[in-house]
Amino acid sequence: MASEQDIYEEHVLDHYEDPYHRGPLNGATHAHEADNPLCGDQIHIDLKLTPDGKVVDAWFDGEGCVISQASASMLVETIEGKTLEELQQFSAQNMLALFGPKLTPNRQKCCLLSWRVLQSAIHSPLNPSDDELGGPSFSGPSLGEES
Amino acid sequence: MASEQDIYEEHVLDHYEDPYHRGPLNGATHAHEADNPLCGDQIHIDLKLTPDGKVVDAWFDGEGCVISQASASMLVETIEGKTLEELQQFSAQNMLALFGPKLTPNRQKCCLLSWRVLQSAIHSPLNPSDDELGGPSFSGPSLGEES
Amino acid sequence: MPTLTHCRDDFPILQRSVADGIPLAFLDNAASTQRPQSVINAITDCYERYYANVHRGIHTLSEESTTRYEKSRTSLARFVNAEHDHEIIYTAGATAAINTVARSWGNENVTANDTILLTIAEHHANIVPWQQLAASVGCRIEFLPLQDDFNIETDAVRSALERFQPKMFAFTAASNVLGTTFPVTEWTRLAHEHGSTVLIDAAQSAPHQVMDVQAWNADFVVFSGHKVCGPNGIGVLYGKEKLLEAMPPFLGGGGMIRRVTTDGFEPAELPDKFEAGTPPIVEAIALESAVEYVTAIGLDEIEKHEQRLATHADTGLRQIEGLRMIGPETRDRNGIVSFVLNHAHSHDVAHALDASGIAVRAGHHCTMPLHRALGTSATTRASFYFYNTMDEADRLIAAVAEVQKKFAPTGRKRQPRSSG
Amino acid sequence: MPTLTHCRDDFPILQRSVADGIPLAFLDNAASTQRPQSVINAITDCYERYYANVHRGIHTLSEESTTRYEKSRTSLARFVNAEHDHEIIYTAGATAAINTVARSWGNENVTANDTILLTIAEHHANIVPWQQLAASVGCRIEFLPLQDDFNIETDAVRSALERFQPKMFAFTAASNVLGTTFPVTEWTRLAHEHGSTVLIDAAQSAPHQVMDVQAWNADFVVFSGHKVCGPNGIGVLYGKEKLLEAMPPFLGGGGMIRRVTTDGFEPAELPDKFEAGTPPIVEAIALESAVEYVTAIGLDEIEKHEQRLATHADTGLRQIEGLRMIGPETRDRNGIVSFVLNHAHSHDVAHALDASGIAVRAGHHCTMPLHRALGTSATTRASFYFYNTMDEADRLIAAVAEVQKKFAPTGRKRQPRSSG
Ligand SMILES: Cc1ncc(COP(=O)(O)O)c(C=O)c1O
Ligand SMILES: Cc1ncc(COP(=O)(O)O)c(C=O)c1O
Repeated sequence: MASEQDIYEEHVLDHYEDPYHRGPLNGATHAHEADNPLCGDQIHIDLKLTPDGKVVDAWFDGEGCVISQASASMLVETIEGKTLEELQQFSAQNMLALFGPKLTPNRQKCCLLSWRVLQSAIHSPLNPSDDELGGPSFSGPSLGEES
Repeated sequence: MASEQDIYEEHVLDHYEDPYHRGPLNGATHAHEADNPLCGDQIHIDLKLTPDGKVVDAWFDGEGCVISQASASMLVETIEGKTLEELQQFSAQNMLALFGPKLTPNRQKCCLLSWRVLQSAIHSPLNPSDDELGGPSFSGPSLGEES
Repeated sequence: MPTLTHCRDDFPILQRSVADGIPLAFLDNAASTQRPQSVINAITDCYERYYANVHRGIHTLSEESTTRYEKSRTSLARFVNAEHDHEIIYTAGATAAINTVARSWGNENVTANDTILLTIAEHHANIVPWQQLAASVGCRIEFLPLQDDFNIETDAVRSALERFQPKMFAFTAASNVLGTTFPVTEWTRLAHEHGSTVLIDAAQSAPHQVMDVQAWNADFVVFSGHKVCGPNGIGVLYGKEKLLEAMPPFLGGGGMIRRVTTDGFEPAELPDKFEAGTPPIVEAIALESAVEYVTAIGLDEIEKHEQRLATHADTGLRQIEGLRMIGPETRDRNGIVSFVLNHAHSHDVAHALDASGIAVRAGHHCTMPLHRALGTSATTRASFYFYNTMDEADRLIAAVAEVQKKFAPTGRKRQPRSSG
Repeated sequence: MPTLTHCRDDFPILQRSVADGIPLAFLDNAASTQRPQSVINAITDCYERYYANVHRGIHTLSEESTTRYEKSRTSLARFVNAEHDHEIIYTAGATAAINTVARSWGNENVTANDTILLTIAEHHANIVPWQQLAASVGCRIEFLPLQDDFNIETDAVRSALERFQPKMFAFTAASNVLGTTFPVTEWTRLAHEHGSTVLIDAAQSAPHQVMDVQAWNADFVVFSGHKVCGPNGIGVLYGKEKLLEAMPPFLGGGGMIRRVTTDGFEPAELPDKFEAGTPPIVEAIALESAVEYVTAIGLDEIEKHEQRLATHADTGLRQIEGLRMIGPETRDRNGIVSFVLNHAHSHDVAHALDASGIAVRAGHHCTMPLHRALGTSATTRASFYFYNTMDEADRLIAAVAEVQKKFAPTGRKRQPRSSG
C-alpha cells in the first residue's frame, strides 16, 4: 500500500477536487498549452504578467490524472507574485518538491507537464511583440517521448 | 578425437590425394560447375552420356576441402555405367552414404556440392538440343545459403 | 471446473509479492508475459554449456548451437503449421517483422495508386510501417471503422475490400484492447477473392489460440516471443515461400548473402536472406522451449481458461457504476478486459491497483487511432494468461470498485497555501 | 607476467571439455564471446524477479524494469563516453545499427552524385547496407585497398578522401581477420576535414579496447553485445545528438511515436525514436552487467593480455612451413590471428583442431571482398579473449603444425572400388 498512500496524499486529492484557479483567465498576457499524448494528460496555462515581468495572475485548465491536474493547481498557486527570473530558476526538481510525494519516473512525467507548459508560457506572449526573452530553453530530467 | 577419425577415414584421404578421374573430359556431352561461395569449395563435372542416357565417362575438377574433393572423386567413380534414371534416383542421402563417415550439417554441404553439380549436369547438355529432360528439380536436405 | 493453477509453480516471478507482502496478481500479459523455469533454463543451459555463434562454424559448440537454432525453427514451423521450415524468419520482434514486410514486400509491390487496408483497432506496429511506406511510395491507407458495439462485421470487411480493392489487407487476429478476436480465415479468404495480399498480426493470438497458417491461408503472419512465454528480443515472420522468395532482402549484412564483391551482393536463400547479422541464437532456442511449454498445456485449454477469467472479470466490472467497458458484451473474446472509470483517470487506476498488488496497464496501449475513435485518450487494461486465477479476477473487480470510490468527489477543500 | 587466468572461473562454459575429455580451448571469440556467471545471473534475475514490459507501465514490475532498462543506457553511455544517454540507441545488433544509419541517415543525405568510402577490410555488415543504399539512391562506393603488408596507411586514407570527397567514410576500428586496429581518431579527423561523416564499426574493438566516442569525435559508432560478454540479440548504435535528431525514424511501431492518427505519425524524441516495438529489455540489462564486468577487469589489461597471446601465437605459427600468415608482421594488433596452410583447406583445419578441443573459425568471416583481395577464398582464424591462456596459444600452435603434417601428400593410393 506504500506507494498509494505516498502519492495520493490528502493535499494532492484536495488540489484535484478543489483546484486553485482552474479555468480561463481574462486579460492574460501569456499562455501555452501542451499534452502528453502517451497518457492523454492536457494542460493549458494563462498568465498575466506586469510589464516588468511579475506574475499578477495565473490560471490553468486541463484534463488527465490526479498527478497532472493537482500539480498544475499547486503550480499556478505558487507562482503568483513571482518574477520572471524566479520562474526561470524554478527547476524540474523544484516542481517535484512542490508536489511533495515521491514519484516514479513514469509519474514524474505527469507532474512535470504543467511545469513544462509554464516554462513555455512565459515565452509565449499573446501579443507577440511582448516577447523579449527569446525561445524557450529549460533543462531538467529527460521527458522521454514527450515533446 | 572421435570426430576427426570419423570423417578423415583412410579411404577419404586416399580419394583426396589420389582422386578418380580428376581433370577435363574431352568429348563430354554434359557438364556443370558450381561453388559454395561460403567455403570457397568449387566443383566442375564433365559427363559423356550415350544417346539413351547411360554414363560412359565421368570426370570432375575442383578446389576445396577434403570432404568436397574426396566426395566428388567417389561420386564420379560410382556413377559410371549408370542410367539417367538411376542418377535421378540417387538422393542426397545416397550421396552421404556413399561418402561414408557421418557428417555434421555444416560438412554435409561440402559433401553434397558435387552431388548438386551432378544433378544439374545431367540437365546441362553442351549441345543444348540434347536436353529433353526439362529444368533441374531435385530434392534433399536444405542447402542453406548455397544456390 | 478445471483450472491451470498448477502451472503457477513453474513461474518463479509469480511467487513474488509486492510491497507489504501482497501477492502479485500479474494482469499485464498483453504487454508481455512471464517465463516458466524451463524457458529460463533453456537460456542458461545454452550460455553455460554449448553457446557459440551459428552458421558455418565447424567446431563442436558452433555445430551444437547451429543444430539447436535450426531445430527451433523446425519447432516454430510446426507451432504455426507452416509448410516449410524456411518460411519461418526470426526477427527482433513482431514490430521488426511487420517492418520487413512493409519495406521489402511493400516497396516492391505497392505504388502510388494502391491502397493498404487496415482496421482502426490496429496496434501502432501495424499502422506506422504502412504510413512510412505511404510516405515513400504515395499509396493510400484506409481504416475499417469500429461499430458502436465495438465489433467489425465481416460484411463491413467485404464492402471495404470491394470499395478499396486494396493491395494489402493487414489486420490483427486479436485486439490488444477490445478483447475481441477476428475471423481470420474468413477475412483472409475474402481478401484473396478481392486480389489482396494478407498480413495477420498474431501478436495477441499466438499466445492464446491454436495457429494454423495453412488453414488461415495467410500470406504473412507475425508475432513476438515475449508475449508467448518466450524471451525478449525475438519475433517470428512467417511468409509463404513464393512471396518470401520474390522479395528483396531487407537488412543487409553477414549471413544474408550468397556472395559479396566490391560491385554488389547476391542474397542467400531462405530463410537466411532475411536474417542479417548474428541472429538471436539463444532467444530462438528459448522460444522453442516456450512454444513447447504452452503446447504441452494445450492452446485450447489456455484459451478456454482465459475466456472464463475474462468473462468473469467483465461481468463483475460491469456492475460498477460509472465504469464503461471498452469491448462488446458478447464476443469471440480473448483474455483482455479494458475499461474507463468516470471518477478516475486510467493512470490513477493502475497506480492504485498496483498498491493492491495488481499489475494492469494504463494508457493508449499503442492504439491511439482506436482510442480516438472510442473518444478517450486512455483506458485501463487487465489481460489474463493461463497462469492467472479466478481469485485474481475477483481481486481485480474488488480493487477497481474501491478505486472508483476512492477518487469519487467527496467535497474536499484545498487548504490555503502555507507561505514559503 | 600478469595473467587474467583467474577470470576463467567466472565462465561456466569454459569449464567444459569436448569429446573424450579434452579441455575446451575457445578461440572463436571474434565470432562471439562467452558469458560470465554475472551476466547469466542478470538475465535470470530479471526473468525471475522483476520482468515486465517497459515504458509507461506504472505497476511495480514495469517501473523496475523501466528503471533498469534506462540505467543500462546510462552505463553504456559511460562505457563509450557519450555526452548524452539518449545518444545510445539499442538495436538488435551491430548489423541492425549500421542498417539504421545507412537507411535513415543515408536516404536523407546521400544522392546519386555522392560517394561512400569503405575499406576493403570491412565486414559484410559494413558493406551490404551501403550497397543497398547505392542501389536505391545511385551513389558510388569506393574501397580503400590493402597494401602488400596488409596495412592501410593513413596517407592512403588521406588521398582517398581528397580524391573521392565522400559523403560518408565508414570503417572498422579493428579488422575481424587481419588482427589490425586502425587509428580511429586520426582517420575521423581527416574525414571531417574533408567534409565526410564518419561511421565506426567498433564490433571488434569495443570488446577489447577502451572506447571514447567523444575523443574519437565519431559521428556514429556501432557494436554488438554478444562480442563483449553480453547477451545475444542486442547491439548499440551511438550517434551524435544533432545527427540523430535530424534523422527520420527507421523502423515504425510502438514506442517510437509521439502521436499516431489515421493521417500519419509524429516521431518521439531520442532515444525512443529509433527503438520501435518492445525493446530487448532483458538483453539491455544483461549488457550492462557485461560492460561492468569487462570494465572491472580493465580494458587496458584485456588488450595487453590479448596482444601477448596473439603475438605469441603469431610467432609460433610463422615457424610452420607452408603456413601463410594473413596479417602484418608488426602491427597495432588485436587478439586475432588468421592464416592459410598450403596442405589443408581451412575447413579441414578447423575440423581437425576441433578434434583437439580447439574452437577456431574457418571461411571468409563475412569479408569476401577482403578474401578476394588476399587471393584466397577461406582462412582459418583464431581469436583470443581475456580468458584465454598462453597454454591455449601453445596448444593452437602444436595442433596446427600437426594438421599441416596430417594433410601433406604422402603418396596414398586409392583402393579400386569394391563393386556394389
Ligand atoms: C567487424 C564486424 N562488424 C560487424 C559485425 C556484425 O555484428 P553482428 O553479427 O553482431 O550484427 C561483426 C561480427 O560478425 C564484425 O566482426
Ligand atoms: C496486436 C499487437 N501487434 C504488435 C505488437 C508489437 O509487438 P512487439 O512490441 O513485441 O514488437 C503488439 C505488442 O505490443 C500487439 O499487441
